Amino acid sequence: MKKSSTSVQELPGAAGHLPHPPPAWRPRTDPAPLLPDPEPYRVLGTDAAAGADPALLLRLYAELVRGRRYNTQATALTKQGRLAVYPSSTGQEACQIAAALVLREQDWLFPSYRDTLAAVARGLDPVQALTLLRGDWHTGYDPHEHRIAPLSTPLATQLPHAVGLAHAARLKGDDVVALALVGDGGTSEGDFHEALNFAAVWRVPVVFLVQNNGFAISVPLSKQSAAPSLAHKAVGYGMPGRLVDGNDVVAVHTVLGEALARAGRGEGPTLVEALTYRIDAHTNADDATRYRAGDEVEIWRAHDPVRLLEHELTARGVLDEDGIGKAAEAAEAMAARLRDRMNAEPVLDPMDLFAHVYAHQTAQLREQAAQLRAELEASADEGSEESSDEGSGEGRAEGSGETR
Amino acid sequence: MKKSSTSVQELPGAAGHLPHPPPAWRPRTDPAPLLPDPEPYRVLGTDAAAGADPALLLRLYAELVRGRRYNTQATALTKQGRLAVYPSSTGQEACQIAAALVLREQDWLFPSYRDTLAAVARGLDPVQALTLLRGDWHTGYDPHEHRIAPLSTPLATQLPHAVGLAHAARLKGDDVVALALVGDGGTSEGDFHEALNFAAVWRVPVVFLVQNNGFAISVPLSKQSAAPSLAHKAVGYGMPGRLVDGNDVVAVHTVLGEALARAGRGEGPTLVEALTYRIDAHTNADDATRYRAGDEVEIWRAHDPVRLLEHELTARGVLDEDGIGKAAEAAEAMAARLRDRMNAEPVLDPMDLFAHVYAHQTAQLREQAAQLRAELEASADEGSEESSDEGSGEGRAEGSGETR
Amino acid sequence: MTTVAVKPATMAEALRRAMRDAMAEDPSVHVLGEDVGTLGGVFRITDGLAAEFGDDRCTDTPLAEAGILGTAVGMAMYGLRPVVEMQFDAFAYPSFEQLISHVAKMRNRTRGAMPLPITVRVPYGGGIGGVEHHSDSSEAYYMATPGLHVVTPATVDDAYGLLRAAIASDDPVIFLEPKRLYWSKAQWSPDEPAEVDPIGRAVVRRRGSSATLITYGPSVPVCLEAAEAARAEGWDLEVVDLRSLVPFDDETVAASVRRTGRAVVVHESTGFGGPGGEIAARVTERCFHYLEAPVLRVAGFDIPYPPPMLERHHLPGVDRVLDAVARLQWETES
Amino acid sequence: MTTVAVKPATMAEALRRAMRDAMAEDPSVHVLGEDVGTLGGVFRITDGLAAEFGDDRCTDTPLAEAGILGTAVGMAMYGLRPVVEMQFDAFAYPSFEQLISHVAKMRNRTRGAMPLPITVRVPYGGGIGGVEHHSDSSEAYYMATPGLHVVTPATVDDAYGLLRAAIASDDPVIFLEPKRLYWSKAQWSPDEPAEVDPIGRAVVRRRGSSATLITYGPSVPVCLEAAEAARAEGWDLEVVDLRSLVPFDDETVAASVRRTGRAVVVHESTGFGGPGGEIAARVTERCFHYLEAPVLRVAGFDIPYPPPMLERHHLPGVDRVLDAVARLQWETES
Ligand SMILES: Cc1ncc(C[n+]2csc(CCOP(=O)(O)OP(=O)(O)O)c2C)c(N)n1
Ligand SMILES: Cc1ncc(C[n+]2csc(CCOP(=O)(O)OP(=O)(O)O)c2C)c(N)n1
Ligand SMILES: [Mg+2]
Ligand SMILES: [Mg+2]
Repeated sequence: MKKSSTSVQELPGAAGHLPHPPPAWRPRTDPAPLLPDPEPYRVLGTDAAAGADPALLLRLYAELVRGRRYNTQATALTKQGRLAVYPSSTGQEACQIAAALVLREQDWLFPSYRDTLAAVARGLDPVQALTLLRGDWHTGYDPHEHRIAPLSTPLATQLPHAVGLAHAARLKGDDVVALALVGDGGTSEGDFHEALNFAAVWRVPVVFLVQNNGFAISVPLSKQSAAPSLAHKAVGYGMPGRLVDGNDVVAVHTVLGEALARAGRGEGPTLVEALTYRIDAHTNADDATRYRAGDEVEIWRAHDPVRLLEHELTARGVLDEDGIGKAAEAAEAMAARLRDRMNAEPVLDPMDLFAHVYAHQTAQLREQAAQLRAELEASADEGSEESSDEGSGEGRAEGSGETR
Repeated sequence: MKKSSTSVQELPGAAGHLPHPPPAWRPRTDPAPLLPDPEPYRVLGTDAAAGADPALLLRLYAELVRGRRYNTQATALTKQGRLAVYPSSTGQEACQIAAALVLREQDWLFPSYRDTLAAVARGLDPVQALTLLRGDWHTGYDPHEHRIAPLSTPLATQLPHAVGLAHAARLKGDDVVALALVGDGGTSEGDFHEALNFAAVWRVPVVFLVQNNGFAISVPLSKQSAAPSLAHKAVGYGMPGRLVDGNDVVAVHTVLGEALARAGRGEGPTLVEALTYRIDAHTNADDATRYRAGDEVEIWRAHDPVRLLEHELTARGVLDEDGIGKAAEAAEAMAARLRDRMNAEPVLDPMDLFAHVYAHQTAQLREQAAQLRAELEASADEGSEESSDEGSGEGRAEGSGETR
Repeated sequence: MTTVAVKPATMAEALRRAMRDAMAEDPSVHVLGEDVGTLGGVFRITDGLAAEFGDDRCTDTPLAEAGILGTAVGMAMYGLRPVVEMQFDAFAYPSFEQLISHVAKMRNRTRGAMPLPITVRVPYGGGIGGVEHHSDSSEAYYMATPGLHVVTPATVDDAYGLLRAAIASDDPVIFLEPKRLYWSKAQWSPDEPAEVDPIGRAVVRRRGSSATLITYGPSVPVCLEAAEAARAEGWDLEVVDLRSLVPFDDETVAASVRRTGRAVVVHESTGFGGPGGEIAARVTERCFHYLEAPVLRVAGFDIPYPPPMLERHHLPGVDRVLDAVARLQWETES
Repeated sequence: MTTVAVKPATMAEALRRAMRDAMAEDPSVHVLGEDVGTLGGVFRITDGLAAEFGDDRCTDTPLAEAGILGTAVGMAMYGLRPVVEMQFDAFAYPSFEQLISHVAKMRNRTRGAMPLPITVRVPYGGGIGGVEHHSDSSEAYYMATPGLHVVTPATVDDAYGLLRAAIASDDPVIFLEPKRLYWSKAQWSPDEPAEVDPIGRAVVRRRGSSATLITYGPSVPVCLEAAEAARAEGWDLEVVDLRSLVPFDDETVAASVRRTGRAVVVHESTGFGGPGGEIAARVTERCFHYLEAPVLRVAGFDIPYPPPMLERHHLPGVDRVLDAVARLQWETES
């Protein structure tokens, strides 16, 4: 609404072109505070660890253990044909758990396809979280219930959504922050750029967490970006970039917590890059040996997020064998429940195909629904409906269903 | 092809999770050399001016004067209905001229719709450069002739083209650099992001010049970006960013020259932000008083690119009244020629509509061409073809044709 | 409700008024896009909205169409009703991934839990002397995307009514604005605007008995003119203005064609793969035994949109419509 | 040339071989896309190309589809022949601005001075149990964009021949690969591959006299199966595999329909606004007086592509094709 007359700097005299720098558009903010530290922030194994709240650490530990078990269980379910595909977050549990636990009730999480664990740790029923990957529906839950946006498969497209939601909440005067997750590969998409720019220009209460796990399917980071770090991208939008050890759950929790608090204070968005590693293949269908050397995995295993915290807790005497055992038991129970529930055949209604295309079914969809209903009735009469194998699964083979 | 085992840093011992930072993905390059200087680079009015080659300065001066006259002439042509629309580069001539003159014969220029002057200064026939804006065809020239890509209207889309062309040239072993122009508004598009990222990852010999003229139609820079400067975006791609006084033709020429040389040496791309100002409205059809205060324009007029260089040259005694007059005369002659040629009715062949859709006309297009031919013959028989006013121009009014 | 004709108003004014009234009635309606605020849009359709409702309700965005639409998705997720302006048809293309993969699908993906009441206003079509990329007719892309409603007004009244209906809709609506009709005028009272028409209803603009012209948006005035001219040839043409491409009003269209026995689909979009194929096919499916001749199509040629000086050769005009009518096999008539 | 059947080969192998042979013959052919290098693509279609020709000829790109296609445009401007792989149908959408505004138009914009011989390979369609956004049929978008060629193979032979033709074409070609046929097999000799077919020719896959099934890509095997099943009902169906959606082979299609007098268009893409409307309309325009019944369409429903466990209800199968054939008004026959 206001006409622009912003940063133009008055010149001493109209005639004096010469000794003056160009009148406007000079650097408006100091880049220094936006630059990430050269070393990723760490807590575990540093002096900062001493200051951490033991209750929080124990909670994080229990969740990490459950999270790891969730990952192995979901992977097992693919082998039993109970999931169409599973993109594991094994090795990235610190990011997943910290992201889930750092959020307040009213905040929103914007996950990608790899982030079902974060959704589950935030309180979502794992069966609902896995609906997409089981294949009975797309989004298996009401996003409003736990304030978790649908798992996003088209890369980086969820980032502008997070910006828009947090922007809307602020316009309505609500104290809500959005946390959006994206992978290292996703940072190359135009949507990443546009989302961060909108967020910074409008000072939207949103935090972007890049889980840099080193790979986008087979493509290593070195073919994805030449930036000093992905966190350095923040500078180009005028927001601070933070670099954190993504396997150090306490560090991720702390950095995200600070960023969320900053956002909540109206100071705008932050870009956080968590350095982590995708221990498993891209999904169960992928063959990672085609593109990476095994020793890399071993090196990262030595920096395992669960073990890192366990070491800290046992060294401090906060956790003992008994506690470790209890955590493992709880995780095992969760896995058993999950396995049982996923083994139950989901109840499907083919008519759902037409139920939610529009608020009001169009005449055309009513016709098509009637057609399918008639077909189903006819085949039920023949008693052949359930055994029909036409279509689905046909042509599955190497490579198919590999990505998601 | 090679399996990744890149930046992973060996850990001292497999068991030792603790005191170690995360094993990989740490900052790979030092961001410091990538950061632009806080002050835009200037030559005129500084000590550096003394070192500049007088012959180059005189050449730049003559081109600036011609360029300014070209802008006023083209704007006049819109009033006479000889151009459908003209997006003037008045005030930005230093960028246009420096970009054109700094390129070598074999290099490529990727202009946007506002950059016809750069194309003309590179040697393109101004009538051909203005074809798009006159409306008789889209691109009025063979891009290969002067190695000037078609003027790009969809914002920032020309940037990946520049990257691809320069990449291809390098793959073929040719010593070719591409210079791509984009506006401050265009930097917000996803294509900007993707192009710069590809360029940096592949170390493509390309230079990106952002003419930051403060506005994207009505939207001021402050609503476009919160970055310290647009040049700071370079850091996020791992390429150097340079900030330059965009009204100081010598400074722009120098900075672009260095960036092009760097690219030519195989050291990769550079992002250059030139600080300048759009003195005229967005196009002749735009009304800039709706969104900007007049004093801003006056302040920038005092930093006029033509006058800045003129002052330098006269102060150094390289240019006198006579020289100024001669430059003005040459510019006037160019303008008169342009006016005359643009006053001639362009010769149009409606059958061209079908000539270049595909290499080989499809059966369908042959049918459609025959239909149009028959219609044209029928209306020629009625003698009404030339006076037909059906369609074109209909409904023109305020706002229409405003942007391009 | 009958409208009280106070003074001639343009379609542009009716559109502006529709947004204004929607914003005044419903605080969740937000307008966003490039230059929509201070400038009031390059076609001035949002003129005055920022002044009346503030920058937060009518917002100049950064220049990034995927970002604009993606941000609107997020706003809609939180309960707002965003009205997005795409500056020109071709500049909506960067937003297609957001449109196809999210806007059109979100309600379905979430079993109705997350509807997206977004209106995307797209000025479309040619005839205004625009340079390349400023005159595309992109409706085929939207029509082929289930989950979207696609509407386009041809009159000042409908501009108001349909835009109100689009903004009120709980589903995403692509609102196609025929650029060359922006300054078309009609007697129209902004103080007593026409009732909000439900989306999905075609309207017979002219009654006739010889053949039906099926059309929409910028081609409606062309068809009405053609129908007038056809009287000289002895043809009494019916003109159906579809208004809503999705959902499609099969009932109105089929009823007309059954009555007349002949039909021509007229639009400016390219013919091959354009809307006319779908329309002709579904009319034929429903009216086969009533048809005296195949449903013909008059459309833009299958070429990229021409430069300003040649566009009149591309745009379907009265003569081409009459030519097609003449080819409706009148000789076979009893 | 007759092919010597050496061993059963998959469509995936034929596609790979087509690229390999093109790259070996012409150093200007470059393959680029996500994961096409080291991994050989998620469907392994580019397997071995980087090993044989090096990273510069078969290149893993950053993850950005507009960037990939835009870069390919620049490469083509400099005389290369880029072959772009889009990883899945829906992930081509981010590149639509580059595709519509540049790839399709560049030759025209420059009066032929700057042709863009780019092949865009798009795995498309469903039936492989893919989660959302992995099974779209996007051909309607491409068909509605003048300046593109759009082809899709249904057989192993055509996979090789059409891809060679696409890469050799001086125009941009959208090469749609039916995902669920990747692993379909045929006797095929990679050492003596079939001649390169010119783009734009449909082929009659099965001769018949009762009615014509017009189809392409993943629905060709469905139609052939339906034709076999139809024999039991006393129908002798002709099956036309379009192969090329643009340019469209009106001649072959119309000749068939004139002969049989009845036609059904079958495709997996959604019906409304999908390719079937265009096909049915143009067949009707050309064959009206030969038709005993309206041209019917069997297509995917007008819904977002369903989740894996429900996709079989969406995909047009043999039964739906036969149902449509049964509705071709046989009773009216003399
Ligand atoms: C727009 C888009 N393009 C391509 C894909 C296919 N795809 C799925 S996952 C993936 C790699 C993603 O890498 P990254 O962002 O690093 O996330 P990660 O898988 O490592 O968690 C690709 C290319 C997609 N889902 N969306
Ligand atoms: C993709 C796209 N979106 C929108 C437009 C409409 N448009 C034309 S010029 C312009 C402003 C461009 O601003 P900037 O990049 O700063 O360049 P300048 O006009 O200042 O040279 C806009 C929004 C366009 N041409 N392309
Ligand atoms: Mg990754
Ligand atoms: Mg600008």
